[in-house]
Amino acid sequence: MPKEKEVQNLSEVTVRFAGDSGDGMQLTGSQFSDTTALMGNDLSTLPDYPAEIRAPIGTVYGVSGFQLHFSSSDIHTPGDRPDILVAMNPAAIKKNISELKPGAMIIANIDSFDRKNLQLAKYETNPLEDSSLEGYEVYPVPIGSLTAKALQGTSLSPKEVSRCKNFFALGLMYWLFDRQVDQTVSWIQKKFAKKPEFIEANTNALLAGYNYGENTELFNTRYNVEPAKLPKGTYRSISGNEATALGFLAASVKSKLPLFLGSYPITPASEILQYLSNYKNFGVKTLQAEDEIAGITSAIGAAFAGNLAITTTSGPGLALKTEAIGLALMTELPIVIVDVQRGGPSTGLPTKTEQADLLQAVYGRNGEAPVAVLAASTPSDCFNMAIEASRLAIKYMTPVILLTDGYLANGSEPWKIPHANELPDIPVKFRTEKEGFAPYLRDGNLSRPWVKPGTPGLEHRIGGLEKANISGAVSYDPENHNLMINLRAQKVKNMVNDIPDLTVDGDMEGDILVLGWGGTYGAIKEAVIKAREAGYNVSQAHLKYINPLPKNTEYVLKGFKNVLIPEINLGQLSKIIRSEFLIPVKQLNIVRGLPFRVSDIENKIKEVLGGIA
Amino acid sequence: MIDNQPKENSQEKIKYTAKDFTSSQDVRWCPGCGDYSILAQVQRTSPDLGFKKENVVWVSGIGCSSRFPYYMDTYGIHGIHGRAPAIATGVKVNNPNLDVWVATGDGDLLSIGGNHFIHACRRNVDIKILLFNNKIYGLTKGQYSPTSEKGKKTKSTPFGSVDFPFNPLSLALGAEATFVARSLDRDPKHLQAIIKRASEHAGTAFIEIYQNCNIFNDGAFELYTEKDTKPDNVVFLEHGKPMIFGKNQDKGIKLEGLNPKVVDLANGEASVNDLWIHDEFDESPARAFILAQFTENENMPLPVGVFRQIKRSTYDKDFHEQIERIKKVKGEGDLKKLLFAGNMWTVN
Amino acid sequence: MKVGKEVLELSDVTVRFAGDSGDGMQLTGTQFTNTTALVGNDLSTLPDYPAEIRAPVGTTYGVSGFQLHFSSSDIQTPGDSPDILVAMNPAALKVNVKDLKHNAAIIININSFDARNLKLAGYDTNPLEDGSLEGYNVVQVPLSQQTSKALEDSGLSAKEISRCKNFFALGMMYWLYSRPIEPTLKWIKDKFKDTPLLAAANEKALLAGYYFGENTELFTTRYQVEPAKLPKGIYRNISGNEALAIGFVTASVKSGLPLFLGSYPITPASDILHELSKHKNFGVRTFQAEDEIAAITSAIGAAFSGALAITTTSGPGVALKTEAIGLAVMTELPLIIIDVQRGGPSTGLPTKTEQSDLQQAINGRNGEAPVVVIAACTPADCFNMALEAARLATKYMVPVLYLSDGYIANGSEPWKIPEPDSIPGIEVKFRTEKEGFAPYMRDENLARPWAIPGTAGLEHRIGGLEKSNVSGNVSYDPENHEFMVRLRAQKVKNIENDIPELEVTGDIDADVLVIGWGGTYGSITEAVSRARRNGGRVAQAHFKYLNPFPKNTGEVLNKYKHIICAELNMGQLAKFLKSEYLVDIDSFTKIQGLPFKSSEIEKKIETVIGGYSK
Amino acid sequence: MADQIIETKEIKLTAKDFATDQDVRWCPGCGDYSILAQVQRSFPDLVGIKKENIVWISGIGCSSRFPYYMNTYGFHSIHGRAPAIATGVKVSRPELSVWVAAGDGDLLSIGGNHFIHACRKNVDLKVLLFNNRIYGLTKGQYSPTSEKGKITKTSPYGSVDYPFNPAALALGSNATFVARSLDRDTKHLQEMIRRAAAHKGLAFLEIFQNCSIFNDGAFDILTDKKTKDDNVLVLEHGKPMLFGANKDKGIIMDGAKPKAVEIGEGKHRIEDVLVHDEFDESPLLATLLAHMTDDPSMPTPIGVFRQVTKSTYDGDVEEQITSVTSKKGEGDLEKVLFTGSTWEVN
Repeated sequence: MPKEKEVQNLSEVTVRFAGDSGDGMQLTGSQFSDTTALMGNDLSTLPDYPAEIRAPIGTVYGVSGFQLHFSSSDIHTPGDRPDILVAMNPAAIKKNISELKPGAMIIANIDSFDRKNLQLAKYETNPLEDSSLEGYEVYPVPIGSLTAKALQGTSLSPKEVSRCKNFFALGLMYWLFDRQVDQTVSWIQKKFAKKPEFIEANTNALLAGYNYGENTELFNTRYNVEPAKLPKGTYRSISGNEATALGFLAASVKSKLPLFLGSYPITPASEILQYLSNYKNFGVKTLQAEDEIAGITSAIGAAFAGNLAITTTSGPGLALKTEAIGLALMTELPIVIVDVQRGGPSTGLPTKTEQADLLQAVYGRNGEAPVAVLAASTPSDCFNMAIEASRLAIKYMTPVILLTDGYLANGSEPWKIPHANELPDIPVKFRTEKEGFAPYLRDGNLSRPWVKPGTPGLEHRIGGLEKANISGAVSYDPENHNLMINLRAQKVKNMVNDIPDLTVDGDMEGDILVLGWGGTYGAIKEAVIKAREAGYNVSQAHLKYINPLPKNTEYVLKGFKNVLIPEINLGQLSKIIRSEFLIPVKQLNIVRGLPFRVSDIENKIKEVLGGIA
Repeated sequence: MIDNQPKENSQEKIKYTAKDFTSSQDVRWCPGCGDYSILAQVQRTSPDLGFKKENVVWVSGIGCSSRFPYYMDTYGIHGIHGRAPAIATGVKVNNPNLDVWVATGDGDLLSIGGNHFIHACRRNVDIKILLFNNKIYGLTKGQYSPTSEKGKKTKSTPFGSVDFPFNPLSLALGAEATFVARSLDRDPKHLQAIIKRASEHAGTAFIEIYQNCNIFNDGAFELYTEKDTKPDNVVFLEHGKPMIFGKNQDKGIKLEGLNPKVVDLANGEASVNDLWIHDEFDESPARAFILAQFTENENMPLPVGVFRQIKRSTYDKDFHEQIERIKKVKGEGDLKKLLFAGNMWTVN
Repeated sequence: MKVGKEVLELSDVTVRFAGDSGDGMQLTGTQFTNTTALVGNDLSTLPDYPAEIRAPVGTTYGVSGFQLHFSSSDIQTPGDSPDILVAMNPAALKVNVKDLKHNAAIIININSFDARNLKLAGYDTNPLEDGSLEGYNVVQVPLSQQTSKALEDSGLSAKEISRCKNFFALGMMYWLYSRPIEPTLKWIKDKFKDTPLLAAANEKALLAGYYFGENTELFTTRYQVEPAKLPKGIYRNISGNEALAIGFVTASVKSGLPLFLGSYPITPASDILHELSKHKNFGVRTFQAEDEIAAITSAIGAAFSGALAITTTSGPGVALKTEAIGLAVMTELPLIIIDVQRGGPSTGLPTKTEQSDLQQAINGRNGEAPVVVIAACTPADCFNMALEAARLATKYMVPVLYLSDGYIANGSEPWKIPEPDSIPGIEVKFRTEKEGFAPYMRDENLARPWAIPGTAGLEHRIGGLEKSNVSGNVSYDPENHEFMVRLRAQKVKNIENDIPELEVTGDIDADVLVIGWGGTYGSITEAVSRARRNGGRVAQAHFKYLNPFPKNTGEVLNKYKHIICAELNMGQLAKFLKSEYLVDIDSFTKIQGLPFKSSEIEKKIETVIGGYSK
Repeated sequence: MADQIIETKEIKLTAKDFATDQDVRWCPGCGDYSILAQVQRSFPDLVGIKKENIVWISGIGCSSRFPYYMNTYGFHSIHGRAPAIATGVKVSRPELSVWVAAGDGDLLSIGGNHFIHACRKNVDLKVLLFNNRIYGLTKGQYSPTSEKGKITKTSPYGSVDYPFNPAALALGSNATFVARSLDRDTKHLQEMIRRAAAHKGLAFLEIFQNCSIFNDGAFDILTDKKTKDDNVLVLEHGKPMLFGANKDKGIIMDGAKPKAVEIGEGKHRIEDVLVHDEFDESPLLATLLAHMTDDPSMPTPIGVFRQVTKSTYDGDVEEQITSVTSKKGEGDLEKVLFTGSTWEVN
C-alpha cells in the first residue's frame, strides 16, 4: 500500500540529467523543461554537449548533460549548481560530482555500476559503496532492469528496450516534482507515429518510472514548485538559435524582402541554417556554400540583388569573412553577420561558450572599417535583436554584426510570443526614379540608394576600391578619400539617434553600477537581486548596442563611484569603455568556457563595496 | 510570397546597339591589351542576346580584366579577389531572371578563386564565366600565374617557375561543367559566336579566351593569332563536321581508340571520312577531355570552339522550383502561424 | 659663347620628376637619387605610382611621379613640396602644379604642349599662355626635339628615340645641380649591354642634356648642395621593401634557420617576394601560393618543420589570414606576418599609403589571441626590425605581426651598411633531448620547445583546439582553458622586459610631447626640430613596439600636460594609449593616402604651444 | 643549417609502434577505425621511411582527429588548409614523408582550392580522402559528395546540388597518382596505402568510409559479401577488367564509352575485354574509370586508376636551389649587404 508521501514546496530547483551520448539525456531534459514550462514555472536551460558525436559508451568525455533551473519566481540563469543529478552511468557522476550543491540528491542507475563501466569512468572502487559520496543523498535505482521488467513481452530487441530507460527516469522525475505526464505522452505519439511499437514501449517506460516513484519506499518526500507570476500572454519555450532564425524570418516578412542566408556548417551556429532551410514557403533561400567566404560573398551578391541578406557563423568563420565584411562596408550594402561566439582562440573549444570576439567585431578589419555591432542578452532576446539588426542594416545601408554565444544559442527559456501585427514594419524603399540618380547619393541618414538590378535606367557599378562620393566612380583623390572615410564613420555614429538609451535598473547614482553586455545578462541580474537582498545598493545596466554605444552611456557611467564589468574574456568591453570615456573600471574576467556563476558575480560586488552593507 | 523579380513588362523588344552597352567611364587598360577586343565583342553581341539591358549583371574579382564591369553600362560588382563566382551565385540564385556574367583573369579565377570556380561548375549555376587567360599576373606587374608554362621567368621566379600549370578546360571538365569552350581575343567573329552560344546555354558556361598581355607576356599566343601561322596551328571545332585544318585544309584529326592523331589528307595517308567528327553534345565527357589535352602535346593543333554542351537542370532553377513546390504543399508562409507553434501555454 | 653661370649654394632641395607612365620617370628619379647619394648628400625619396600599369599616353591618371629631397644636413622626409618640377607633358603639369612651392621652378617639355596632349590633360587653354602659371619660374625646354636632334644618326626608330628623352632631362638636371654623370654612364653600359644601339643613344641623350644646361641661356644659375656630415661608413641607397628582404636573409644566416617565404602577389608588398626569390643560394625558399590563406598556412607548415617562416602581404591579405594567425597563436609557432599597409578599407587605394591596420593587428582575431606587434619607422629601419621580429618570434615561440607601409616600402634613403659580424647572432636551439619532453612544457620565457619533425623520439601532435599545458593533449577542462588563455597573454606581456624603453628626445621637460608610430617618424622629427629651432619647447617620442608597449610608456605619458599623436588613420594608437593608461591624447590625423607634410605637423605644434615664445 | 638525422640500425617496427596513448574517440561502427588500423599495419613495411620523418596533417572534421592516434609528428590544423600546410612542410623539408588525412567536406568543400593546386603542382604528398559523403562533426549536413536529392538537416527537402566526382576532379587537375579503396576491404586498403607511399609525387587515395551515425550503409552494396562481387571492379595492371561472383562479366569499349557485358560462349569474348593499364601516360582511360560511378549500370572500380611520374614541385625547388647555389656560390651576407652602388664617408 503506497505510504502517503509528504509534499514539500520549493521556490526554485536546479536539475541536471547526465548519461552517455546514446542515453538520450538531451531528449529527456528538453521534455522535462517543456512540461515544466507548460506548468507555468519560469525556467532556463543549459545543455552541455560533449565534443564528440558518439564517444565510446561509458567514457567520461562521452558524457552528455542537460541542466534545467525552474522556479516560481522570475529567474535568469540555468542555476549555479544542481540540487539533483540524474546519473545514468558512473562516468556521469565522475564528470558532474564536482559541480553539485553540497548535500545534493543523486539518482544513480545502479544497473550500470558494473566493473566495465566503473573502469571506463576511471573509478578504482564503486562510488556508491565506498564513502566518496559522503554528504550527498544517493538514491540507487535499478533503472535498466526496471525498464526491462516494464517492457516484458515487447517486440523490441534488448538493445532497443535499454534505450527506453531514459523515459523511465523521466517518469520518475515527473512524479518526484509533481509534473503531469500527458504532455510527453502526446509528444511520444507524434514523434514515433511511424513506429507504433516504440510508442507503446516509451509510454510504458514513462508510466513505470512515474509509478515506481509512487510505490517505492526509496523516496519519502515529493516536491512542488508553484507557477511563476509571468506577464499575461501565450508562451513557448525557445532556444537562442531558433529565436535568431525566427527573428530574421519576421524581419523578412515585415520588410517584404525575401530572406537569403549564405552559410557554412560550424558549431554552434549550424542550427540557424538548419531552422531556416525549413521555411521555403516563406521564400527563404538558404545556400550551404563551399566555404565561409563563399557564404558571406554569396550573401553580398544577394544584398546587391535586393534581398535581406544574412550570413551566420562562429568565431573562426568571422575571422575568415574579415575581408568580405570590408567589401560589404565599402559597397555600403545591407547585410547582417551573425557570430555565435564559442571558446577561442582559433578552433578553441567549439561546444563551449565565451564572449571574446567583441574587439574583433568592432576593430578587426584592415583600414578604417566601421561596422555596427549589436549583442543579444537572452535566448528570446535573439528574436528582437535579429529584427533590430535587419532594420539598422537596411535603413543605414551598412553591414551589421549581431553577437550571440553558445550558451544563449543552446539554452532555452519561456518566450512570450509577440503577435505578428505587434511587430513594427521595416520600411524599405528601392530607388526606381532615374532622374538625378547616382549610386553614392546620400539621404538624411547618409545612406546611399538601394537599387534592384533589373530596374531599367539605373545601371551602375560598385566595388572595393575607394570611390568619389555621389558618382561612385573609382577615385584616388586625397580629399575625397578623407571625405569618404569620415562619411562612412559618421553614418554608423548617426545610429546613436535611432537606438534606445542605456536604461538603469536601480538608482541613477551610487557606489556601484554592474555593466554587462550579451549573454551575461541573466547571471548579473540574479547576482544584483541577491546582493540587494543582502542589503547592498546596486544598480545594473546592460549594453545591447556596442558600436555605436547609446548616447547617454558616458552620462550613466559617470554617476557611479565604481563601474564593475563582468565578462567571459580578458576585459574587452572594459578596453572600449576606457578608451572612449577615460573612466577607470573594475573588471571580473572568468574564461572557463562556461557561463558565469551567480555567486562569482555576487561575491565580486560585495568585494568591490568592501564587504560593507 | 514576395517576388522580388521586376515584372516582365510586355512592351515590344527594344533594339539595342553596342553603344547602349558602353558606359561613360574611359577605358584604362594598357594600349595594345587583348581586353579591348573582348570588351568590343561583348558590346557588339550583347544587343542581340535577347536579354533586357537592366537584367544584365557583370561580376568580377580583382585584376586587369576585373575592371571590365566599369566599362559595361549594365549592373556590375567589382568584387574581391577570387570571389566573383560566389558573388555571382548569390545574385543568380536570388533573381533567376537576371543574366549574370563573370569577368575574371587566370590568377583571379584559377589561383585564389579555384574553389569557387569548381563549385560553381559542379552546381551548374546558370552564370557565364569568361576567363581572360593571359597566363600572367598583370595588375601586380608580372608574377607567374597558375597557367604560366613551367620554367617561366618572371619577377617572382627569376630562375624559372617550378610549377606545372593547370589545363583550365580539363579542370572545368573534371568539375563536370556542362558548357566548355575556347576562343581567341584576336578572332572577333569566332569570339562573338562563342559568346552567343554561351548566352543561350542554360547552366554554367565556361569560355577560356586566350588574351594577349602586351606589357608582361606579349605574343604568348602569336602562333594562334598571326595570319601566317594560325591556319596550321588552330583547328576550328564545328558540331557534326570532321576536324580539318591547315593553310589549304589538307590536314585532319583521326581518333584511334582514345589517341588522337594528325593525318595528312593531301598525300592519301587518310581520307575525310576517317576523320573525327566533332560531337558537341556527347553525354560522356571523354572526348571533350581528349580535345582539352591537345594543348599538352605540341604536335596537335589548338582546338577552338564549343568542346562540350550538355543539358542538365540548373541549380538556380531547381532551387526555385523546390520553393514553389513547398509553398504549394505547405501554403504561403504565415508569420502568426510560425510564431504560435509548438507546445504553448497561456497565462491569464 | 658660354656665358659665365653663377653657382648658388643651397642647403636642401626637393625635386619632382613627372611624366607619362611610359616616360621612365621612376628610372630617371632613381638614377638622380643614386648619383646624389654618391655625392654624399643625405636624401629621402617618394615614388608616386599611378593605379594603372600603362594608362593611355597623355592622360592625368597615367601620370607617374618621383620626388627626391636631398640636403647637406640630416633630413627625414622626401620634402613637403617640390622646389623644382620636371614636367614631361601637360598632364604631368596638371597633376603636380598644386603641390609645388609658390615660387617653384617648372621645367616644361614644350614639344609635348600640343592641342591633343592639352586636351587629354583636361586643359581648355594652354597654361603657358593663359597666365595661370603666374609666380612660377617656368623654363620651356624643347626636350623631345633636342633629343631627336642629338640622336639623328643613332639608327633607332622615332619611337625609340623619343623614349630616350628622359635621359636628356636627367643630363640637364645633373648640370643644373652640379652632379657627376659618370655613375649613370656606367649604369647605362651595364644595363643596356645586350642592346649597344640603345646604350649609345642613352649616353648621347644624357650628355646632350648636360651640355644643353651648360650652353643654353635658359638657365642663368647653377646650384650646389654640399655633402652632408654623415657618420663614417659605407652607404648604399635602399628602399623599405628591399631592406626588409635582406633583413630576413640576414636573420636566416644569423640564426642558422633556412628562410621560408609563403606569399601571394599584392600591392605594395610584391617586391619583397621578388627580392627574396633571387637569393636561392642562401637556401631561401619562396613559395608563391594559390592564395593568401595558402601563403600563411604553408608558412605555418614550414615553421612547424623548423624554418624561419615569414608571409608578406598588405591590409586585405592580413584580413584573409586572420583565422590562420589564430592557429599560429594556438600552436605557439614562430611565424612572422609582414603587413605593408595601404589605403583602406577593403581594396581601398592599393598604391597609396596609410597606417590604418593597427587595430586589426592587435585586436583582429576571434577569442583572446594576443600577437606581438612591431613597426619599422624608416626605409632603412625595415632591416633592423626584420632581425628583431626573427629574434622575438623564435625566442618566445610566438607569431609576430610586423607593420610597414607603402610610403617607407617604396621610399628610399642612404643606409649605413652594417658589417655582418657586427650584427648579433640569433640563438635558436631545437629540442632534441627525449627525456622529459612534452610539446607544451615551458621555459623561463613561457616558450614551449621547438621539436622539429625528423627528430627521433619527439613525435607529437599540435593543433587549433585548446590543449592542456605541458602534455598538449586536447582538453575541454574549464580551469585549464582559463590557465592557457592567461598564459598566452602573459607570455606576450613579458616581452616588455626584453624590448628597449620608450625614448624621449628634444626638450624632455617641455609641457608638450609629440608621439607617433611607424612610418610617420620622418615628418614628426622634422616638424619637431623646426619647431624647436623657432623657439618652441617640445619633446618627442616614437613607438616601434605596439604590443606589448615599452614598460615605461605610462610613466612617460603621465609626465606631459599635452600629448599630440600624429597618425595616418582616425586615431588608432591614441585609442590604445587611452585604454591602457587613461591619459588624454590630442589626436592629429590625416587620411588622404599621402604621408604627413612636416609643415602640417609643425603648424599643429605651433597652435598647441600658442605661438612660439620668441 | 638544421642538424643531420643520425642513421639508426634498421629495426622492424610493428603496428603497435604507430599507435599513441590517446583513446580513440570515433563513434562505434565508424569506418575510420578500420582505416587507422590498416595505416598502422602497413606503415611498418614502408621502405626507407623512418618513423620520426613521418608527418600527418589534417584539417577539421571527424577524420581530422587521425593525427592524434598516430605516434608520428602530427598537425591538426584548420578547416580545408591541410594540403597548404602540408605543402609548407614538404617544400621546407623534402626528406620528410608528409601525409594528409581529410574528409570530403574538409578536402573538397572549403579545401577545394588547395587540393586542386597541390595536384597541379605534383607536391610529393599522400592525400587520403575519408569520403563518407556527409558532414559528421557538425552532425549531418550534406557534403559536396552527397548524392543530389539527399535529405539532411540543411536540405530537408532534398539537396539541389550535383556532387563532385573526386577522382575525376583530381584527374582534371593532372594528379599523377589516383586510386580508390574501401574502409572494409582491409587487404586492398593496405595495398593501396603501400602503393601511395611508394609513389614519388602527389598520391590521391579516395577511401569510401561508412559514417555509422549520419550516413550508415552508404557503401553497403560495395562491402557486403552478397553484393560486392557484382558491384566492385578490382583493377589490376595488365589484367582484363573482369568482375562478378565467378568473373563472368567484363568491361568492353563501345566507341569511346565503356560498357559492362557478360563474358562467355554466345556472349562477348574475353579478348574484347579492356585490359587495365595503370601507367598509361594519357589520363583518358583513368577518366573513363572515374566516371563509371556516374552510371548505375556500371560496377565501381577500386585500385590504382593511374600512376605516372613527373618531377615533383618540392624536388624542383630543391634542385633549383642547389643549381643556383653552385652557379652563384654559397650566399655571402657581406656581398648581399654591400651590393649596388655604395659610397664611402670618411
